[in-house]
Amino acid sequence: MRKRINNRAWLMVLPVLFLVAMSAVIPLMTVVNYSVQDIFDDNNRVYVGLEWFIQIIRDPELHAALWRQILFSANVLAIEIPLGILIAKAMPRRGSVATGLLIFFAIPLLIPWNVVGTIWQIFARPDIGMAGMSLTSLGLDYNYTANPVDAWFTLVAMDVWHWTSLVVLLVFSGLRAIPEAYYEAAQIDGANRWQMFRHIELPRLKTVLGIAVLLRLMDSLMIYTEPFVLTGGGPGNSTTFLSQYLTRMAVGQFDLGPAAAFSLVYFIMILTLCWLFYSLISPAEEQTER
Amino acid sequence: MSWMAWTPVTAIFFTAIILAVIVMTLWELKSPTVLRKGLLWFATTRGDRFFMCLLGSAIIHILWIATTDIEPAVATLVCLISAVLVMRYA
Amino acid sequence: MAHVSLNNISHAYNANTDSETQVLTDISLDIPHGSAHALLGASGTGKTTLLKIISGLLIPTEGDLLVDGRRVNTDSPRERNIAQVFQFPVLYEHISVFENLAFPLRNRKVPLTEIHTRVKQTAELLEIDNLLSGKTTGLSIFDKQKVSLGRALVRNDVSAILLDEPLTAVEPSAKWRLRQKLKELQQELSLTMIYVTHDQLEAMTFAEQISVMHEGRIIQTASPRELVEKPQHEHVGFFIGMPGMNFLPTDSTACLSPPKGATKAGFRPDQAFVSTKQGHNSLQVAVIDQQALSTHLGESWGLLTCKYQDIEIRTRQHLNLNVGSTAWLHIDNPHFFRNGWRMTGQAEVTQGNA
Amino acid sequence: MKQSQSVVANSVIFVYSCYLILPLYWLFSMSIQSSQDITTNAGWYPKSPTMANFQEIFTNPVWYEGFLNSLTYVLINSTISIIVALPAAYAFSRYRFLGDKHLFFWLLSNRMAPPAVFLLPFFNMYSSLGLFDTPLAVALAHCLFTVPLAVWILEGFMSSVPRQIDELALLDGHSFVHFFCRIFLPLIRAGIGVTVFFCFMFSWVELLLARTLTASAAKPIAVVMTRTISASGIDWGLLAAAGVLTILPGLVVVFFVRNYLTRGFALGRV
Repeated sequence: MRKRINNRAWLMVLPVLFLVAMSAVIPLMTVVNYSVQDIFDDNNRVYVGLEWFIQIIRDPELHAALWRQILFSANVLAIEIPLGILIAKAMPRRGSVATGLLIFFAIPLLIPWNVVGTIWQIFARPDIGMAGMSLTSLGLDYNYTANPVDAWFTLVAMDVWHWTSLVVLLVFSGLRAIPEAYYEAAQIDGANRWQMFRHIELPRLKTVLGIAVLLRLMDSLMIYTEPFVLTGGGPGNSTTFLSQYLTRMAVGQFDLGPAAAFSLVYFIMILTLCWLFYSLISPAEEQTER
Repeated sequence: MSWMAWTPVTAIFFTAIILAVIVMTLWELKSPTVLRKGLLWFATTRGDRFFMCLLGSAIIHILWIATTDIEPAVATLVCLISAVLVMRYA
Repeated sequence: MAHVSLNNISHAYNANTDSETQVLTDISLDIPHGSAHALLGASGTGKTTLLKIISGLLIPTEGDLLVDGRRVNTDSPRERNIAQVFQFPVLYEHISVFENLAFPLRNRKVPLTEIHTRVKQTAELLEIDNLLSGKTTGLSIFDKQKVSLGRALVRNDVSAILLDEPLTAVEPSAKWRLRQKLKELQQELSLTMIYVTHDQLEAMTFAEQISVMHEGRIIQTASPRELVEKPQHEHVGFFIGMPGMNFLPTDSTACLSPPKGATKAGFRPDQAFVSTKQGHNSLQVAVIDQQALSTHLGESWGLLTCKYQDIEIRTRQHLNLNVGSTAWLHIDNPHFFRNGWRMTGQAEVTQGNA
Repeated sequence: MKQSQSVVANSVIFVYSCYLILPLYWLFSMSIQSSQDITTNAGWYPKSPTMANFQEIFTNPVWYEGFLNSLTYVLINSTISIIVALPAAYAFSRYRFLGDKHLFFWLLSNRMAPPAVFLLPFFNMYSSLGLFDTPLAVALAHCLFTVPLAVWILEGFMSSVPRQIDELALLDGHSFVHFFCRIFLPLIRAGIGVTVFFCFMFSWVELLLARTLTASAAKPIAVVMTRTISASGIDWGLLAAAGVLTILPGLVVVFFVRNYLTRGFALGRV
């Protein structure tokens, strides 16, 4: 059955439109305005054209932050997605044990992001943290506040701790939606475990996996609070990601113009990535009738 | 509204985009678009192609600034040409 | 194709625990090579469980399952070579119709050229060869079920094909076409087919032998005709036929001269008629409804409903009485039942000897 | 074969559970120790447990007001998000209209915008509106990503309700408003629960915008926590205790929607 065409439906969307216009369009326009001016105060500003963009786009520090960001997002996705699938598959499909595990797994998602940072700070510190103390007592020279590699590992471990559960919940709910008959048919067709995963589960998980990757990609590209609390971007600049860099510029140094230009470039990057991904995963679904 | 820090250039820029959106809407009302499969791997509507033009222009400008010292106005020209191509063939 | 036999199979979920629930009791069944067999019963009578046991998805807690005389109880579904068509079409949506048909063959490492010829043949047989290259999404349920059937037919070594209410989801207009196709293929290729359904019409038109299931037991296995004429159990009489059998307690119908020990007398709507004349062993009834089915030479034929004491009785006859009038019910050779089971002559049918 | 498989599965679950629980255990263990003990006498378990940290939080107004502030803006945000998202989600799930797909993607793209991008304009905008340092400002700012999310999730739930129900109800002579509130909303109450859960989640865990839009009066708990660093160093015990308390509201919410959680995820579509 097709949806009816009705342009009056716009009326129902208006409240959302108004609210999001307030909180997205006007600020975005403002960012564009800032990005082409050198602002001293409200009444004292100079039009500088694309100067800030040129400065920002060619900033080597920003390039470094961008590569770190890409490396981090790739790292995190490569770990969390397969791990999430593995755990979801290992979970019992129904019953109170499954519900209990779900609640338990959801805990990290509900902790304020700065508290996540705090937890890992406490957990990983070599002087008072459980992980830190254990690694040190094993004879490893571990100190995430001084050693960039250790900091990187800690950060990835933290993100995996924080977000794998999201993938687990998504994949689990996808698995649960697969009718039992599909497994029975495959068994009768003589499929082995891998073939069942490949031909029954994976195709049916396509949508949820798409959502999982999209969400994790977006959120990992925006990561700010957790590294801010855990490492403060250090040691050196080894864990300074794009958001840290931006916030430091905007709030720390109050460089409105460059910060705005950077914001726009940053936003366009994420938008492009997500749009590409979105158009990769959605077209098949568009026309299917249900 | 002074905190929004408008400048004539950005005002023109946004007016142009809003006008373009309005024109697209009227065009759509007059002759509804058809889903079309062009050079890309997925079918697009006229609105999709318009969006791709805008996003594409932004990216072309960014890459332009990142790689060359040539006047960015040339990039704008490149964008216009590519926009026509996208609207026609994508 | 093969000969499938079940010997004294019982099954309980959660066997040997507190929550043990018996779903199948003492099922014995013999399905010879190339026959069409139906399992008929209301939902929840264990038909699907029995099917799962045959296909190997469940291992019965008791009894033996033999395929061509070989005990296969613990063989995996793959080793048994049994195919199944489900209530709803189960297809692999991300691959083409061709690949769907080839899937069971690929899993068994059949050589590529043979896969091609077999898939082609099967598709022609089912008249879906024009769909082969397309995806399965977007096909009608009728075509989808044909593809699922094709997955069963494509394997030449398959011992039996199980059909679990395969027409449920199919569009009403296509139901009979698919049933026709099934029957045709079954006869043409002399396939062993086991067809599960709750629809007696489907079972009767499809199968040579029907097993009627009730509360986890098979209460009778017989040809469609025999089921109608000689129901072994009250439930068979009640379940088969449109409408089902009428029952009267024997203690209030002594005029029917029931044999010793009989508890109920049963008769089909066409084994009785109501008229205004009193016969020597007729019962006085009140006519409460008439439903015309056809008219012949100005007389209507149809179902007549009347009431004897509190029991409603239906007969198939001339409708020449007035609703609300009092009349006489004549019963012709009723069956007698004792504790549910039919008595033959003076001897009682022994339980389980169905 | 089945047996060995479930052993593998159980050990995967067990290892992951340990990984999740250990940092939480450590946080809890820290929260019932004094700072002194933590720095000088660290061990695998608290040697002299004390409730002093929690006592400090419950008696010091800066701390518990932080909690109240956070809860206030989270509640305002969830309410606004649900109210505006319901009609919009209905429109998306029931009708096609000019530009619907673009609008939907645009809404989603707001979820993709890094909050850092909007820091400055938000600060200026809410200052000029006189909303700076109020819970309402934070609530409205968080609508930026909770509203698109709410529309997205609710649309999924609404699409799973057959459209015939709408038509039947309207044929029966119910007015649209009556139908929507009395018939339709009860049908998707699971979806509303899940939506509240997500709005709560994203508003509760966010720090950057909340910190930028508040100064003193509306300071959320997360921000209070970042200021436990005093001249004598970080008060680890107090920090851990506050951390433990910030986990509790989330636990309460997830407990209430536990049965709908997977459905919410399964129905969310891109």
